[in-house]
Amino acid sequence: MESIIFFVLAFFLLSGAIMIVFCKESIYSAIGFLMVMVAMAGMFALLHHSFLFLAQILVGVGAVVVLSIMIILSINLKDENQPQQNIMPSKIALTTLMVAPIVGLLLYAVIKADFTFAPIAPNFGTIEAMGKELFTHWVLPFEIVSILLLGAMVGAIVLSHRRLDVKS
Amino acid sequence: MIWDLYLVMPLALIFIGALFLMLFSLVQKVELANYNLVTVAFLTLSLIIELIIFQNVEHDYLFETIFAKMFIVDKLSTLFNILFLSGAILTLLINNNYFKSRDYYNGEFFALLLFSIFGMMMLAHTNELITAFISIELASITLYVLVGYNHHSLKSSEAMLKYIILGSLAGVFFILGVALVYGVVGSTYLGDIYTYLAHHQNDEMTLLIVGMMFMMVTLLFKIGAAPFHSWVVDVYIGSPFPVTMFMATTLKIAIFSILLRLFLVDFAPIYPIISEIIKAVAILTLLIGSLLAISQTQLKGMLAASSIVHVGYMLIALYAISLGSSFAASAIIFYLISYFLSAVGAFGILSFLASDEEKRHLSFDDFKGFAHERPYMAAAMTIFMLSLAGFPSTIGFLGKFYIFMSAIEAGEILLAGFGIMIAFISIYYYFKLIALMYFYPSANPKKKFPFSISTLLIVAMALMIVWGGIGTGLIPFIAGADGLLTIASEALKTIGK
Amino acid sequence: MLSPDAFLFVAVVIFAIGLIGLMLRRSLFVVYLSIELMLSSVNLILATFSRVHGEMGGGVVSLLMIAVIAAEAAIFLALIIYIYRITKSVDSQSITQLTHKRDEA
Amino acid sequence: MQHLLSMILFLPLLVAFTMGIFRVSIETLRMVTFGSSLMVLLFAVVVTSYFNVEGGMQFVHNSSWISHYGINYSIGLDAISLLLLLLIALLMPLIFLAIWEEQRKGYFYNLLLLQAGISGVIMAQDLILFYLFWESMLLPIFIMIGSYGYGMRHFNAMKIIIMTVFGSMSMLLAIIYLGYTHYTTVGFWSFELSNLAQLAFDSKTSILLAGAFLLAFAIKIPLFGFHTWMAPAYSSSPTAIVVVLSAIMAKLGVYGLYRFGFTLFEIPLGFYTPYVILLCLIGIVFYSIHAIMQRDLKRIFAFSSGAHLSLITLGLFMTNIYAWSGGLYLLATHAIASAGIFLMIGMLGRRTQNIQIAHLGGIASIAPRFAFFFAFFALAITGVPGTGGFVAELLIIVGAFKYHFWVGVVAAMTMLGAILFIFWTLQRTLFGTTQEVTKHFGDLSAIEIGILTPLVIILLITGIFPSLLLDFFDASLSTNLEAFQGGVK
Amino acid sequence: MEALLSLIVILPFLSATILGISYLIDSKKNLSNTYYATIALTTPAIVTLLSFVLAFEISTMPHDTPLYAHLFDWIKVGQFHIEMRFMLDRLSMIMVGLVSFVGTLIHIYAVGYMQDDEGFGKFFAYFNFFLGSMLLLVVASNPIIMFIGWELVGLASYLLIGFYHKVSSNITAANKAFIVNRVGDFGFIIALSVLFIALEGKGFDFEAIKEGIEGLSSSTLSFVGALLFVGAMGKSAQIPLYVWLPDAMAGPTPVSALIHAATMVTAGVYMVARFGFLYNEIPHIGEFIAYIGAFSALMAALMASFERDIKKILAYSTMSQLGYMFIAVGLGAYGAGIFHLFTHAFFKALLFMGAGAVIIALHHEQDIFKMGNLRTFLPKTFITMLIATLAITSIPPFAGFFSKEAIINHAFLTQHYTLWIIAITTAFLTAYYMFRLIFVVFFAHSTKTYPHLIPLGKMIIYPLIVLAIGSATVGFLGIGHGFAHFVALPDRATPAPTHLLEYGLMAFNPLIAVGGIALAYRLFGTNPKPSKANIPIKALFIHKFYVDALYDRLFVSTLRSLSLFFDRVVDAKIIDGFLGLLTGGYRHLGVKLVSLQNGTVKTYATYIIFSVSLMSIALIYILEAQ
Repeated sequence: MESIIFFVLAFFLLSGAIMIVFCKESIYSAIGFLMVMVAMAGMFALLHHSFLFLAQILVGVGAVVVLSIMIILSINLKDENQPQQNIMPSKIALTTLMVAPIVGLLLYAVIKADFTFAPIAPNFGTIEAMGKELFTHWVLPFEIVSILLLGAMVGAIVLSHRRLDVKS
Repeated sequence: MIWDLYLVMPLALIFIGALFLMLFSLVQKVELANYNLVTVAFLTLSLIIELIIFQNVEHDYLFETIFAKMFIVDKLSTLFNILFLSGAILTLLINNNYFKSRDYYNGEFFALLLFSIFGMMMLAHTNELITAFISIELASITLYVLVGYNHHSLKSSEAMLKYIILGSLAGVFFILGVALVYGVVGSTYLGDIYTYLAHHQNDEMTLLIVGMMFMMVTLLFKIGAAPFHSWVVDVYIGSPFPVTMFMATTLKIAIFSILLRLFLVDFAPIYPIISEIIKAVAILTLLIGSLLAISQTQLKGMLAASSIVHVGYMLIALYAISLGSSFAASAIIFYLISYFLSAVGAFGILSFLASDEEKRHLSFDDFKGFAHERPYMAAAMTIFMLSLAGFPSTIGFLGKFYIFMSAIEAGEILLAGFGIMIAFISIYYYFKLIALMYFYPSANPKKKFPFSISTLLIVAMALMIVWGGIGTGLIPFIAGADGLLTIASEALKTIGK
Repeated sequence: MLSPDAFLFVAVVIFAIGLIGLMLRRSLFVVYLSIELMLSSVNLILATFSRVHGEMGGGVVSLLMIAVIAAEAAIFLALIIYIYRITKSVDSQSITQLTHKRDEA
Repeated sequence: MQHLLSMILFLPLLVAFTMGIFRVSIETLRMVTFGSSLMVLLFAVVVTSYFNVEGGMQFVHNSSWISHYGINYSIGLDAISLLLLLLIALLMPLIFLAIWEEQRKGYFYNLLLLQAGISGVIMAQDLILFYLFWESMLLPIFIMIGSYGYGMRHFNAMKIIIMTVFGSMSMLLAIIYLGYTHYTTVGFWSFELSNLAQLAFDSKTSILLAGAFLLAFAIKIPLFGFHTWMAPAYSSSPTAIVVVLSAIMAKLGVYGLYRFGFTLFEIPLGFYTPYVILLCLIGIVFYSIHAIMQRDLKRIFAFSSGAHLSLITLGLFMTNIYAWSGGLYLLATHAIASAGIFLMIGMLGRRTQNIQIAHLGGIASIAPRFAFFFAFFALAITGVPGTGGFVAELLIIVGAFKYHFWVGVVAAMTMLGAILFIFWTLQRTLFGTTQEVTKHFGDLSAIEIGILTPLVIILLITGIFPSLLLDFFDASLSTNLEAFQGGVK
Repeated sequence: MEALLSLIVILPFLSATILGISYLIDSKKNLSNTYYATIALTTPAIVTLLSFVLAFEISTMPHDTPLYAHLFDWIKVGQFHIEMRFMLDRLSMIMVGLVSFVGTLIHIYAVGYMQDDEGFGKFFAYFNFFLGSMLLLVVASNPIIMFIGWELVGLASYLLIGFYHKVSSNITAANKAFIVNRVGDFGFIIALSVLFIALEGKGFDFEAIKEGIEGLSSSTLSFVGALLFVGAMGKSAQIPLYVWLPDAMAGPTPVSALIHAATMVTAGVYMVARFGFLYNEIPHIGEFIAYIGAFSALMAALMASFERDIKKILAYSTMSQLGYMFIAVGLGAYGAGIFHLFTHAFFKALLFMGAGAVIIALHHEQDIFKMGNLRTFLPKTFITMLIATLAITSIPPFAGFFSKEAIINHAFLTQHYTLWIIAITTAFLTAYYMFRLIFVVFFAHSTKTYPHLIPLGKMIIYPLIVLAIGSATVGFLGIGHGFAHFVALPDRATPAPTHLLEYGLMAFNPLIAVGGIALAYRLFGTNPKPSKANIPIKALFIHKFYVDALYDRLFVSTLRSLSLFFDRVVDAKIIDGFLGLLTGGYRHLGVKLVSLQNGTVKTYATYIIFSVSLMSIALIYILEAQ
């Protein structure tokens, strides 16, 4: 059962990823991204990370994807504003060849490490366990992430507040 | 507890300052100079506290009960913090005129700058990989925006675009590496990793090594080592002067703080496995950097490309660490200090000139006859160039000297020879500027030396470079060549387990 | 029973697709999404390892990563809007003032 | 007494910085620099008077500089260094007199820095200190050639700096290696010459190290094959620099070989001796012939310098007492003679704005004093008896024959080499009928005669009473030679 | 006595310095010629006096105890211990006396001759300088000091030949003289060095050398002897280093008289005589010297026979007479050689001074075919020159007869018949060309008049007369080998001739000379015509055997093209080309690399990812290798 769910999710994940990269229209890419995010949430669930599943749906899908789609719609990209680019098979092959060693290395190391799942603790992945872990061990990164978000916010505001007065 | 509060003060001050500026930037009436002043005030306060901490701290975990062992305070981190803070202060003070001359600076600029500094300081303090990643992201994301701050210039925007995309790409590798390390060790604490490494065989931790390599990719990217250097020249040229200066003088140092911490202590047992890659990178960096530097037509581009070369030298020492060189780490720190001083000075003069005369593009040709127009500035610039070139009697020479010393200690005479070869080539492009300044008559009349905070600081930098190159312990309290080395080695002593 | 390798395999492939996207596409959107894709794949790896070790650390890191993804998204989206405003395009090569040839002129 | 050497070293620097900061007028600057150079000369004379001929290294001063690496501010003098120190101390006042009319302040600052750098090279006993001065003295030369020189000055300034720095960089590598070896074998850091001289290496390493040093000095000298910076640099240099280049700088290469090469690498230098001697011999012939068709006075005498320096180096490498004495003697006398000739070329250039031989001529008939001094220095360079050059060449030739017959034959060719171009040069410069540029050639002024006369007197004294000077460094030389030969055995 | 000996050398240098400094300081020409002349004349006069005093001293002492004067240690490096020490033995005494006496006369003559020249002071500074150098050469007690004098006379000769420096060809001649001399010196110094190294530790005075060479191998000695002679070739203008001598006539006539006749050119002969003890060990080198001398004598005589310039004729004749001297010293007849040197100094100086008188009287005309009938206008000059000519053509009882006859006979007696034939032929030619000169200049065109003739002063005439007396009489010193016995040089033994042979030879030589005179009279007695190069052999003589052209082609052009080759090919192409290749290549690489930085994000990203994948491959490799 889990395997079937996994394969379905993996299918969606991969096809979403491929859509992102290979679709010409930005909106299809965005839909691919949505698929990836949702499927990713499913994966979390499959891994018994219930809180992560929730956070992924809320933040990943609810905020990031929606924001992306909104922006695509708001700037109303027309075809002539899109970069005219033909994705040639030869280029795909070349790039695939380039990433192959990276993938190979990762898989080589992963297979060599030979992981197995540990038995699940009763409250694994729950909000409670997560919260406890977060606030006993991970306070510092948590704080800094908040500062990061603040900084990113300021940066985004600065960028988007710009007037367009490029001097020649 | 009080002591802990004391230790956290510098960081807290920076954060408060950032918030303060963020909020105050909404007030339209505040003059830019005042923002600058406030920022400098926060930074200086923080710097003073750091200086005091440096005298007293040995090795400490801040708020151990709350932060676990993630926040480390030792002399090394404090030293690096001192460098970032002084870099930021110098950037702001030297560019005082520049800010006034450009209308696009406002309060947020300073807020972002403080956020960036905060990220770097955090990076120096961190004892945990995820915190390190987030700190790098914090420092970088704010820096991206700073790079594109000049919205009059397409170049600035282009630089930002490139920096964001490539920086994010590189950042992904770091977190990938962290994930792999976590997969093996089950923890991201550096201490745990070290313990794990001490008790396991090499073939059990292939994934850990792979993770380390991916983390290395990001760090190499951020310091601008070849073959991840391609952004450096474009971004340096595209950024506004203060940002270029800030980047050159702080971010690189920040990355080295984590590099040293990782490879000197925590990853030390498995570092030799990938050290050959570091060697290749070092050679490539030196070669490509010098090739780029000799063919640059813009002064800023030359300085950018030459900064790649300087990274190459430090990578030599980093490589030497893996071979057990005991001087290499202090050589890196010394080199960082020397590069810091020289780069602050060189970029400082550029931005001072850029603020002074709008029409200057600061290409090489703009420096023709500079010595006859502004003899003191030219003398200072000469000193900076000499220091960057590693000419004796400047601090840059000693920096290179220690680097080569560490390479030879590691038994890598050919590598040291190669480094010296590159140093020789660098003579050409640095002396080209000196030649331009002195060899041509000046089209403009001789100008008076403008006494301002910028110029005084530039002159002070020049003096410090010379003092750092020849200074002895004769004059107390002013660290000469000897004192700086003492500081570096003291700082390194405190990071051990 | 699923093995962790399956999850890791999927994550690695997604990571690779992200890399390919970066190399292949000029559209800033796709570039942005590719990076998000890679970050997400790392997230999956972290979650998997958390499960492998049976402790929550990895999960927490994943959680923090989601926040980082959000921060990246903020900056990226602001950038896209900004670039679009300047050039009326989301092409990553729409501004090319920093090439060497340009400098020499 | 103890700080006399430091005063010689730092007085010019101090003057330069003080004058620079206070932005003094050109008149003050000129007076003060001249005064300081006289002070240095005075100090040098005092040092000489307290110098003990038998005493080896003297006036040693040693204080810690970079304690981590055992790098010391360590200075001292032996007879040979003192000789060079006296030369530079003597020449600087003359140079300052020669540029008395100069309006550009940069001249004075750079020359002061140059003097300090050269004095430092001469005195340094610590290799890092030596390297520091060795490189530092290039900078004023670079700036002066580029700023105040002639012809393709930018390119030539760059060429000299690139080529010489290439050599010194290789030397730096060797220095670092030496220091590190000292650390690993003896247990503490030191770059002190006397300490490093104790080290022992396997033959391959020591040959490489010696080669690195040799490269630096070969370029500076310059030996044949490393010489292409020489003629351009000379022809582009302003008078003051060309005097220093030929009279002092080039000699420092030989001095470096003597002081560092022979102290550190007795045996490996033996490996290079045949090659170096070959290069020297080629140089003697090559430079002399090369000079024949040069059209520019400075270039002609540049090649003449090259030939003589080859001869000096030859003398050094033959390691017998005749050749060594002769080499060092030639070092001193050629310095004086070439300083004289280049000062005169400077005076000539100031009058005619043209030092192309084709445009000169007839000077002797309207400016007999100029002609006399010019011919005197030119002849002194050819080694006419009665001038010091003859004694030196004689000793070197004798030493060369002691070394090997054929080496001696080629060394003796110096006698022919110099005359090939110098007499032709004299003919075209001084004699014949006047031309456009020499039509209104003014004879030497009193100051100019005052500049040149000391040089003439020194040359004559060294030529007629060579024992005076030879005895001065004979003791040092014999000791070193014995030590060296002992080391080789 | 020692002080006097030192003074002999020091005084001329001192006066040269005073004169030189006076001349240089006196830029406004305030000092009169009298001032210069006084200083200039006093010095050689005193020196002559001193030399006579010393000569008296010496001649009373046994011949193997020379007089020494030690001034100071010149060099003391290792075994190379050279003292500035003077030695006066009979040989050097003869030379000192000769040089100072003839020198004084020429000084006097020169005061008259140079009266109107603006470089009057300078001239005498050089002249005294020359005198000092020559005396240094002569009295040196070791070869190194001798070499110093040797070089300095070369320098003085250079300065004096180039005295009229406004004419470039004069300077060329001076350069030629110096350079050719230096070529000889090159041999000399090699010889000295080899000798020193061979004798290292035994001292380097002439006496020490004499002691030391006993132990040396014959090959070393031959080498040394041959190379010493190369030095002599240069200084004494023998084949092949004679080319400078005719050109050296560019100098003022007193210079020619002093340097290129009486003194400097004989230095070679003197040196060989000085090293007689060495050459006695290696007679084959001596024969070589003799042959070189013989051929030089013949060749010079041939060239003189076709020359038109009065001074050059005399120059060739000098070379020819020097050839005789070398025949003598080469064959070991040092006394005969020095005796000819002695007599030659008188008549050759006289000839030159007479020629100078003619030249000055005729407004610097030197072509003999533009003269004629001068005996009526310049009677004193004519008579003195005739005496000198008779002396050189060895008509008894004039000086040359005794000295030359001794040499020719010596060649015959030692059975060197080839040499003898050459010497006889040369004697015939000598008579021919010398009387050709006399006939053309003083007899021919008996109707020719000279309305603008410059009268000759006493300063010019009196020295001529003194020398004429000398030329006529000094030969008697040689009767019965008296002279040779007096100098006491280590002559090699000669077989004693039978009386018949001796008288026969004695009569034969003047007969040959008379034959030459007759031929000269027949061709030039009344209506002289310059020879034309109508047959090849004549062209060869007129063009001086094309040696100058040959040297020019062989050395000058070669060196020039070599120099250009070094400049344009070795330096510019090979060395700088190589460096340029390195630097240019590096820069080119840099430009290539910059063009890879094409500024697009996608490319940059590709670089990064590609690099990562390369690193991955490397890592896989490393991990597998473990």
